[in-house]
Amino acid sequence: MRAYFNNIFTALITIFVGMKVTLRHLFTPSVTIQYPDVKLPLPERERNRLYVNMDDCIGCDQCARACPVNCIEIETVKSLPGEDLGKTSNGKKKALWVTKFTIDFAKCCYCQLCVFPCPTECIYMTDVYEFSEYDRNNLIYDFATLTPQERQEKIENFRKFSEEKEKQKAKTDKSE
Amino acid sequence: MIYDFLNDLTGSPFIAGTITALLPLFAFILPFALFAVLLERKVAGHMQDRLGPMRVGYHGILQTVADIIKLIQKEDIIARNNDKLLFNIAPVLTFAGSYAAFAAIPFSSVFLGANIDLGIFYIIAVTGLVVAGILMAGWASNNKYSLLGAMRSAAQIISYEIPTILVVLSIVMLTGTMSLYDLSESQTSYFWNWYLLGGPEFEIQKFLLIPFMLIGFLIIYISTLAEVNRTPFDIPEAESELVSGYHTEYSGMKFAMFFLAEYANMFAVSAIVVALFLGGYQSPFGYLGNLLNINWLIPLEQFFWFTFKGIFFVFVQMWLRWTLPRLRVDQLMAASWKYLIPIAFFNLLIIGIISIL
Amino acid sequence: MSVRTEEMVLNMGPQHPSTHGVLRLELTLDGEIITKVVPHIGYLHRCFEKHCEVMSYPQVIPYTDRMDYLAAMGNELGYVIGVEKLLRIQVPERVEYIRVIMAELQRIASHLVAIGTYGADIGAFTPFLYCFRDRERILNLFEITCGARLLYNYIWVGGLSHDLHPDFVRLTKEFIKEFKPNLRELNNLLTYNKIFIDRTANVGILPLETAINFGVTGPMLRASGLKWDLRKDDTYSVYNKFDFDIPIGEGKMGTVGDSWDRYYVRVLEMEESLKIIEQAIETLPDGDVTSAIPKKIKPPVGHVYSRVENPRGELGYFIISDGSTSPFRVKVRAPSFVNLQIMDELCRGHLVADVIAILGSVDIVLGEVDR
Amino acid sequence: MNTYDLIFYLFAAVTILSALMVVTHKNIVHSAFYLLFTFFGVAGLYVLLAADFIAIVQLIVYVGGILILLLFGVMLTNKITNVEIRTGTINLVPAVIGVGLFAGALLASVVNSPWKIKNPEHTVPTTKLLGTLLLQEYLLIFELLGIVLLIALIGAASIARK
Repeated sequence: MRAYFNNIFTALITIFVGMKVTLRHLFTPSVTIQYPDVKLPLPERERNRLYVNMDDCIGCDQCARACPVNCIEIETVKSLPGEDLGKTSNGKKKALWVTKFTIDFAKCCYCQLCVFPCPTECIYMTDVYEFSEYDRNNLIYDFATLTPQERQEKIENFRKFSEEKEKQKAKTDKSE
Repeated sequence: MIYDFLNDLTGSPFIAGTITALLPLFAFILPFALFAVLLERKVAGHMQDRLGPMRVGYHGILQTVADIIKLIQKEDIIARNNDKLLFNIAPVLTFAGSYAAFAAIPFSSVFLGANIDLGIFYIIAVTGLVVAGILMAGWASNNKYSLLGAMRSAAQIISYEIPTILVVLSIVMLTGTMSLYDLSESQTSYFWNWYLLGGPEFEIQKFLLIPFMLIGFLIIYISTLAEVNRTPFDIPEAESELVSGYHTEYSGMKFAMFFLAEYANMFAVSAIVVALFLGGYQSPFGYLGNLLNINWLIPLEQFFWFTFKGIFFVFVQMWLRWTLPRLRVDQLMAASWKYLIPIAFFNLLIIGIISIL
Repeated sequence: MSVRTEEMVLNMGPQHPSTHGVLRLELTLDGEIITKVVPHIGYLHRCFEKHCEVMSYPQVIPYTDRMDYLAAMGNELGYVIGVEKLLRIQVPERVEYIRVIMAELQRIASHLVAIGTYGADIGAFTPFLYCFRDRERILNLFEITCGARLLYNYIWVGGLSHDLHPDFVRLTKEFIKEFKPNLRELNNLLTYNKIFIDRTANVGILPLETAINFGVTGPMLRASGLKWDLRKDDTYSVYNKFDFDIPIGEGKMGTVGDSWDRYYVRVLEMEESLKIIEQAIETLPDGDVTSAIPKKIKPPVGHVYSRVENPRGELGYFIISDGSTSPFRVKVRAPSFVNLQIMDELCRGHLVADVIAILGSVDIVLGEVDR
Repeated sequence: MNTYDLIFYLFAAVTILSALMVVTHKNIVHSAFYLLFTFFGVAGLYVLLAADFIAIVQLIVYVGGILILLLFGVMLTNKITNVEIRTGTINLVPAVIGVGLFAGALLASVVNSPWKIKNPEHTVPTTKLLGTLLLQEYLLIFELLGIVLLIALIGAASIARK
């Protein structure tokens, strides 16, 4: 009998205690924000969409090798002896034409492993996090600055150059 | 009564009857459902430190309108193995049950669909139709979760009808009338005349009655809460167990019908509580219309007070919903059969003894 | 008089609101009483162990994050400790302290999700959001430290990816100060609620012997009454420097080892974690967090088993090295996977509604069960 | 034919048609749900007879209680559609005689009873009257019925316990 009334009593009391808590919260200001209108400031270490500063990229392929999901694809073509590709901002000499530098953000896992090995700090994470697309192919970002014709040209140039070299080599071989 | 008024106005009992029948639906249930759904979401939001709907209209006030439009547009999915006939009737039947109850709810001394002599009894009877509709929906869905939900719901509503009726009986015994109009009229326009505070008669009984009336009020509130399947008694549609119970398979307007019925029911049971214990449509502090000598103001004030009290109790239902976990099915039955019914019986007995003193 | 009844097979999941992911439970019911539970897993299988064999050692770390995605820091810690043992490197003191702080913050965050979703399973939705509100603050702390909120890749072999943010200590102290009253409020709203107690106490009682026989670990084992916590009993990192208790189930509301105990042990563990964080922050040494990170990770041939106390139990990594840059084999002993086995044992004879209560109290993360 | 008649025929049709469906339908759950409409129609007829209390009791007891119980039973049976209720016809002649006699008696009572055609405009609440009758004139029968029901209840409970 005592347990019976005790049950009723504790049930009512705990319900009232709970109701007090929720009533208090009814009048506390909300912790959420109106997202697309209001946005929270992001911390400076925010890890979101990658960005590659191609001016500094030397095409060393280290980021692609560090990537655990293979979302970075880099193709490079050696520059010809006469060509000057300029220098990176921290003084490294560029020696490769980067004909292809794509990052597939549908695959990217935002782990930041590609950022650390970069010798010129040209690949880094930005705070852009709204980049949804209707088509998955649109998520493949191409960072290479060369136009398609230029790329073709560079590849062609290098092919010709190496053929020439090959011929030269053959010639020298023959002559010897 | 509104029927007589319309009968005089139009001269045709048929038109008057039709208008009287439709009035609660268009003047009250639909606007109330629109309002209550928004209120529910807003209350939930603010209690959880959120804001609730904010996009459609100022602070989201048109959100439910948008939802209704969405629901109307939605495809009405009927699965291949559903029992098509029953599947289509069930939501209508459920809504009809809760709609019929509104015929006897006294919104004010004028706005009262039918002054049935057995008003309160009638409301309890027609809500029985809801059970049949729910069972029908659960069975016709041909889904195990729906069937379990429907079974639980039926068992729950039937068991909680008993404490409700017992408490109603104690009031009926005290007053000798079952008409909601008479009940409301007898608790004249000051709050100390409410049955919650012992009724309108100033005698020693009034003070003796107060604690037992309070118990009766708690019991009827809890059991009506269970009858409309609200937390902590929302076992039939417990989303974490039964996905959403008997309306799992419903979509579009049929789902909206269940939803509408649920909200209409919420108000109907609050209205019962208000009419029985809290003076019905009577104002707690006297009427402005009497003070200013404007007669037509009084019914409006009464309507305001009735909806205000009703919506307050709907708010309490929501408040409870966002506070409490839900019971288990056997605990639910235990709560009714072991706690509410015996206490209601004793309460009835004691009120009986006091009333013959 | 006995009535012959027909058993019903109810399929719960893989799409069900309260299976905590994509778990499928095949329930055999007699009326509403459970006679058998068969968990079907594998819907979230992502070949973690196979992936590890082709990844280099640091590349595995982002993959470990994704196992128990609610306790990514703990996963990283276990793996990293294993690789460090293989490499035989000593990490700086500061690194160890920060790892402990992170792991304990993660434990609180993880338990908040466990408790919140448990409340939501039982039907109380509001505590769920209160828990998420507090968890959000922990995630913000992680975010300022390493830039990610859920999958951090923060703890590296030999060090950490970043040092602490300058504001971290201040913000953590603020969080601890404001979290304590919130925890009290949670207790008022949910823990001591009569309905919640009725739903969970004496439900799914796990006797200690059964728990040990099934290899159950973590809060589940402790709720059954055994003081077994790897942080104390097989101490790793710098846990032996801190003073904290190991809460165990006492059967306060029902029997030792029931669902309420499992729930309550988690609540108490959050308080203990707060204690550890407070102490660690007070005595945080200075130093460089990246100094000990090896340039090339190429452990000698050998194998190691490293285990840590994750929020869900003992997380063990068995790493075999063949001397190359990628592990030969990484076997994970996932606590959720082991704990999930007990479902059938716990659920028999209970009602359908109790399956939810029991599953919630087991607190599984399907990412870890399936890996 | 006025509105009153119209409503009467409506309810009568609902009652008879749904009763027919109860008997003939192959699916027993459907049969059970048709019974709902039968009960409902009967309640409507009671209302038209100005027997308001009986009508509502009909709803509470039959729709709210008995029908739901029936539905519970029906839904939990494992053979729901195409239930063969009919058995082979045996004793055709005695059955015809019996049914014929019963129908005759029923028809005779229908024809001979003095039906009171009551004006629906003047309905008097019957609750009070019924109450006084039950608790004064027919008190003994009322109490006896109560005891019988109680015995049935206890019996059911004790059987269920075994």
